[in-house]
Amino acid sequence: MALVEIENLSISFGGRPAVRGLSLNIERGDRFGIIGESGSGKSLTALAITGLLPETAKVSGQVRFDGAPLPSNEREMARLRGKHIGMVFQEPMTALNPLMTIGDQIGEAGTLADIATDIDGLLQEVGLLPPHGARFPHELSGGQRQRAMIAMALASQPELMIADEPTSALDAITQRKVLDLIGDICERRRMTLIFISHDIRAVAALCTKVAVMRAGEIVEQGSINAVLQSPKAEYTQLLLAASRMERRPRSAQAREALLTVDAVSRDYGHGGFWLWRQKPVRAVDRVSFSLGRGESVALVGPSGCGKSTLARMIVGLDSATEGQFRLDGTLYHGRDLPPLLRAGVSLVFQDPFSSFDPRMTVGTSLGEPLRLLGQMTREERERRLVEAIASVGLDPVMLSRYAHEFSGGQRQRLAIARAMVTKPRLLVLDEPVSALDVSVRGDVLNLLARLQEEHGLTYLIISHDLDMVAAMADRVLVMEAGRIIEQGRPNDLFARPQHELTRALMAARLPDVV
Amino acid sequence: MSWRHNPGLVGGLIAIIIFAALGLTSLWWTPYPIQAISVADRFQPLGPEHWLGTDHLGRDLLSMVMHGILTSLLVAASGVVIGIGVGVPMGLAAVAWGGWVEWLVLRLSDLAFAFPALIVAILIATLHGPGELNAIIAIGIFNIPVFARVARGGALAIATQDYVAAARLAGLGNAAIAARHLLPNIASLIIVQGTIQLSLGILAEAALSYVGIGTQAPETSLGLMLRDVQGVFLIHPWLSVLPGLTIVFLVIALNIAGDGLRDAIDPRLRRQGMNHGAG
Amino acid sequence: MSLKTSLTLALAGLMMTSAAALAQPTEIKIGVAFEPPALDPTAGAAEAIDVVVYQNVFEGLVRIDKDGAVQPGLAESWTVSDDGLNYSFKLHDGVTFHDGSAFDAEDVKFTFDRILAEDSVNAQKALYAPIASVEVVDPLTVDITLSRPDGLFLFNIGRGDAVIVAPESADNNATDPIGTGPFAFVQWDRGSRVILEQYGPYWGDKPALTRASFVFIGDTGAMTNALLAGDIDGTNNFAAEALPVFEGNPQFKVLVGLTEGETILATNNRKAPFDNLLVRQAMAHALDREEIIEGATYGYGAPIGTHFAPQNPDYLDLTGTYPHDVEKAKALLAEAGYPDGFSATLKLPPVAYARLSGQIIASQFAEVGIKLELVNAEFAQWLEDVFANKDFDLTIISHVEPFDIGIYANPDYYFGYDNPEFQALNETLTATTDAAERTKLVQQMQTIIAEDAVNGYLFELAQTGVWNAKLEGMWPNSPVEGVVLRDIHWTE
Amino acid sequence: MLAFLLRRFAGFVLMLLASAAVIFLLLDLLPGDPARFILGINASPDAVAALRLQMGLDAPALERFLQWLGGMLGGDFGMSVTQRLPVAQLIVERLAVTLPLTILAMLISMIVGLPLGILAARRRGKPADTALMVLAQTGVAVPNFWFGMLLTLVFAVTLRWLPTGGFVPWHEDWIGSLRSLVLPSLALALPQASILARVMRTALVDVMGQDFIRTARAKGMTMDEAIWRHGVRNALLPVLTILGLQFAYLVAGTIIVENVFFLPGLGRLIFNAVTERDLILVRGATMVLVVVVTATMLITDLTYAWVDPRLRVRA
Repeated sequence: MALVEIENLSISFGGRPAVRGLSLNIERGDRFGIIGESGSGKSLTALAITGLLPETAKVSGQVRFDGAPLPSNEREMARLRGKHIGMVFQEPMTALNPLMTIGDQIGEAGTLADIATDIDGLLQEVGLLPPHGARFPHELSGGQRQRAMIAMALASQPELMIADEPTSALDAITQRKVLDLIGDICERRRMTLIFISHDIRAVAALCTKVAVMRAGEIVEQGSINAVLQSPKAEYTQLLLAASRMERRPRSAQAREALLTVDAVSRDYGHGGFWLWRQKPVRAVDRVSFSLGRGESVALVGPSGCGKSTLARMIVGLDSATEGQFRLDGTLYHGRDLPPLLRAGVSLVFQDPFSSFDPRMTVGTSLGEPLRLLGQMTREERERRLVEAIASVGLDPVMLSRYAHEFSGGQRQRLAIARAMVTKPRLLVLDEPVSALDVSVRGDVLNLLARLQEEHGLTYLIISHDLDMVAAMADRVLVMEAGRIIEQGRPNDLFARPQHELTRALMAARLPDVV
Repeated sequence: MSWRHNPGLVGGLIAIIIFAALGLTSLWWTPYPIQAISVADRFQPLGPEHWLGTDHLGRDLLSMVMHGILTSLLVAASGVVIGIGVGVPMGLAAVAWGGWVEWLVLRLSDLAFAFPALIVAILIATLHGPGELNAIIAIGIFNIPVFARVARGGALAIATQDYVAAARLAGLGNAAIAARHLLPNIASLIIVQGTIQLSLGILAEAALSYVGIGTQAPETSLGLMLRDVQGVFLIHPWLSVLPGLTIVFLVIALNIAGDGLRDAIDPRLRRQGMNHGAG
Repeated sequence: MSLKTSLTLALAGLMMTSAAALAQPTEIKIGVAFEPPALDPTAGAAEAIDVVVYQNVFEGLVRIDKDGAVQPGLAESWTVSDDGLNYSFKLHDGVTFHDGSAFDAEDVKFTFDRILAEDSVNAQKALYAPIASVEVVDPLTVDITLSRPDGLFLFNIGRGDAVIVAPESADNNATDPIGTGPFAFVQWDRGSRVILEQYGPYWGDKPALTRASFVFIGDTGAMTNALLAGDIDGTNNFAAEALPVFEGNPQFKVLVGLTEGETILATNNRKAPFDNLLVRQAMAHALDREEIIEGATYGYGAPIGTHFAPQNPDYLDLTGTYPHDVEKAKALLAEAGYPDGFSATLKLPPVAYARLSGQIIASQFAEVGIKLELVNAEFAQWLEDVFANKDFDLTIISHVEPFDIGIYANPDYYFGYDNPEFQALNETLTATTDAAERTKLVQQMQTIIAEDAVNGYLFELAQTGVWNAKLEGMWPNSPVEGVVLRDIHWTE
Repeated sequence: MLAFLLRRFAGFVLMLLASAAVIFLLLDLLPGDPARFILGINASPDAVAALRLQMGLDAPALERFLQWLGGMLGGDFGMSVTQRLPVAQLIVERLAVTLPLTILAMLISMIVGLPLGILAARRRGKPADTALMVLAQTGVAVPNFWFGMLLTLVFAVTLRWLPTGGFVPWHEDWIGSLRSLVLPSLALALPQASILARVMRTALVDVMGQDFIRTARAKGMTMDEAIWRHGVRNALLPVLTILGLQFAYLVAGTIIVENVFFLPGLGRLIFNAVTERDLILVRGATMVLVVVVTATMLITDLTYAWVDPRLRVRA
């Protein structure tokens, strides 16, 4: 008998269906992956199993756990969850009560399931130390918090663990470690796992079975090998294709330098009165490198390594404490970048949702950087906007619309259009595709490659996605704790990583799906 | 944000419009001139001649209430205008410039918070003599730090958005960023806070006039009407009940409209927030 | 649930326990509108001081009775020389201050020397200016010599400003008043009440009351509630507007009398257009006294046509001098050169009768074309503007000093009336002691200022007391400021 | 933590200094002569001049400011010119009414407001919620002096359960003192309770939407258990800020209710002192009020840091 049986499940909100006629069996011992993009209904399905759907949801169909239909009584349902199901959520910061220690929160889970909890033991099982139990969530790192969440889920010794995007808020190295931890624990405790993710490679690495969801329906399900090796549904094929990045052939000839970074450092003083001022934190530490014209250079490193700070200084949003930059022969320190040179440097932000002012039309937003070029006639301005939006493959009529009318992929194209409107020579790309659904990432990367070719652009790509870096970059700089610790051509570097961090990054890479 | 889904906003707004219309009409027309005193006609009951009766000086109560609503709304609104006019630029400047500007704005608003509004009103009343202007200034001063904080809080959240960074990249200065990006995006917050402060202002005006340092005769306001007849409360309770209930309904209408506005605006903000952590 | 129940019980208990604290038949709680700033009547003008202490805690050589007549006080008798310049007072024997110290002639001399001293802060110092010397003849005899005859001298030394204080305690009287009266000061809960208790060794007749509290209630509504709920037993002057609450109620009695307060529309005679007699006459015709009295005092005030108390036997009814006549007023204005009227400000102190009269007068003046802008001021501000700087057009105030027609002889007084004829009459009057002669002079003076329409004469302020029906002995009129407890007692 | 405390305290002292300067400047600008006020309309100029001298009104401003500051440090607020008593004593007497009144009103508003807010949040969108929020809307909208009048009419005039006003000193009859504070604190508490109920509801509704409540439910709690064990404490954080503001507001806001119930509180003391131009008393009392308000803010901040571990480490 299957542990979880879902029969013809439909969920809708205010008449709008979110999950439609979904049926699914999860056997004991399965590691069941559910793949889908945002809004596909995969998380709602998991919530339906645990009876945690929002009150406003309308549900039909049936869910059986261990052969019995889910109890309708709230208290019984709650106790069932507590005893038999452990859950791990995406964002461990908000999923933990900020006012309670980790140990108390784990202990509470045990108490609710009437199990004497060995908190220290659980902490050790998930790779934490007993002293961590006395800490509050904000005193732990993201990875540690997610481990604490897992410990909490294990406290009731559940038969089923549901992990909902447990790693997408974590950086690459931690992500891999947490995935491995979940895999190990399920193995050891013979726990059934439902793993929900948008990352097909994470599912491939962890699961034995998989269901692919799209727009509230399952388009394909089966054993992981069967689905991945011979995908039947078109959508599955698309997902698989998008997860493989083709390496673009690049010529690697020596080029004249466009931007030189010369021993740049950035210190942050922590605010406060002069008497209580704390020792400054050095975010970027004497970094030097240069970018050749037409070159694509990637800056990789774990979060907090200083790569974003460096990018912000290069584009003129922040100033260096020491050292200087030289762009096309002109010296600057950051914010003092003169307007005309600013026009030659653009930044594409990671999050396409927050990079447009919701109160402005796309045209106004796109036209904003044009002021850097001085006075301009209306016609000239109009021409530039049309040119820019056309160059990213969008229709100029969209200029009069507002950003919220566009999808994530379209917005990122618009962001690129805004970056292109001043005809810059250097584009800084801050995680240009990581906030996008997998299926559109490839398009955006293709667009970037095309633009580079057409306009002879120089790219500085900030990323932690080694596959993307390998596909796009001529040269890779690896950063840790404010310093560049290693650099080289991607193939060389990935084949023979010298530095410990680089090796860790390589190790954390999920295997390619065949 | 359909109107049908927000009956509070609609009802509140309609009520406010009716109140405001009554008040504004009193500028051109009231059933009787409010300064026409006719002691012989005092304490008339409700009737065809005086729909809501007359007060202790024989003035027509309907006319008084109409004009009182106008005064109360004007005083409260002027206080809000002062609060927004000074507070919002302060809050925006704190965010756009940061550093010592922010420190100064925060300390100034702390200082203003430290002085209870009523005490400020009493002191101003002794400086300038009691009157509407005094009530407006006192309420305005009280509003400044409120709006400064709301503006700063809202703008802080906006300032971390990438489009603000994009604007900086486009060469916009602090003032331009505050005006083009911060202000329009906190406008809804300010409007919501404005309705709240408006209703507080009406209560404050009533309280100030009640202790005798607000509106002065021969002008009239709802608070002054309450003060004038407090001695005859037991004999002619209607004279207290009428302005009292008018205040209650006016404030409720404003609060309901404010809540409705917040509900209308909030989901959008919340959706934005959710999109943020898109997963 | 149980918490709620026990809370309710606790609250109910709290409410019940002292509901039975009924007033003893020898105790009284009197509500008064204003709290005195201090309790020394010789160093402040506030009426609230006299309300609490005059003739209760402090006594003068003579005392004013409820009809305004002079009666023996600490002086059991006195003689006056024929020229009216020498007064010899025989003092009561066996009088002690509340601190136990004895009262004698030295205290009298100290009191008057203190009033007249260079650094004196007595508000009515000018009244005692005629005193040339105070001599102690023996411990029970004092001679006072005047520099000029003063017809009002005896009345003046009976006022609160001239109560006898002791040198040992005078400096502390503001907070811890020590006098010779039938009641001794017990405590002052600031902001709340003053408590007096019968002084055992009092030299005169024992009062019926053993204990009296003056409770300060500024708000008319609150005062009404306190009376209805029995929290206070009475008040000497209650807002007329709320009197109907008590008028039909057998548990209460309403005492209607008059004060010494002539309420006038004070006019700045120095300033154009008010320096023009025609304008002042026009204003007098524009006033409708009946409506003002009805509107501002609910009919309790008495109309006056001059600056004199109607209850005084020497009063002359001059209300018909300038009867209410809008057409006449307009004609006079036109004749004065203001056919379209003019604009002026009316500065109002923070008292109900002034604020109400002001509104009504503004409405009445509007009919003849005079546009008044009402300016409400606080007391300190008003005193500064009107009295110190004489910066005003019109104002409304009640002159509560008894027999104060003499202020019209002072050209520097705030309303700036300068009439040599009147000034000469006043000289004569002060020097005259013969009653009939005085009456003639005073009536002449009344007529002059009435015809000159120096100020708008509105009404004599009423005193409307509300008391428990079982109380007797309260003064209906108020010839001097004060709530005299001496005769008040409970019946039954 | 120590650095945090020190920094907050330094800010507190700085704020008080700035406030003192503002108060002093403001009051020096007030027109109206206190000496003349005391002596009344018929006083001679001599007497007024003599009293001015006696009250020390003629010294230079800076000297008087420094003297005042120095005096306050030693607990000496000067002498009231009208009442001729130490200002400190007068203020302490009034605080004995205002502070208990404020605290009582706060307690009532918390006891009433918070549970109702929780209830409304739990029944969100249901009739109980709607009814409670309509009640809260009305409560906020009723002017408290007006409500006080109605309360007196019912409980004091008609039922005679409680006094109409006035205050019995604590040392005489503390039950009587409490009785005289019941109606005024109810009048004060109504709008505050309504505000608290609304804030509590909003805060709890926000918290209910947060991930950790879902986590708690995933652990095996019902919604009510999750709200009770995890939600309320988190929701109390924003409520705490409001409580601080309310206390500050109440301390000064009592003045109007003090008028209705003729209570000898600090607000009325200031109000009367201003009309009497007793500037020494006004500035002393205003300063105390500012100290109370600022101290409340400080305490709120510190409590916040104590309740919320996230703020504890930051310093």
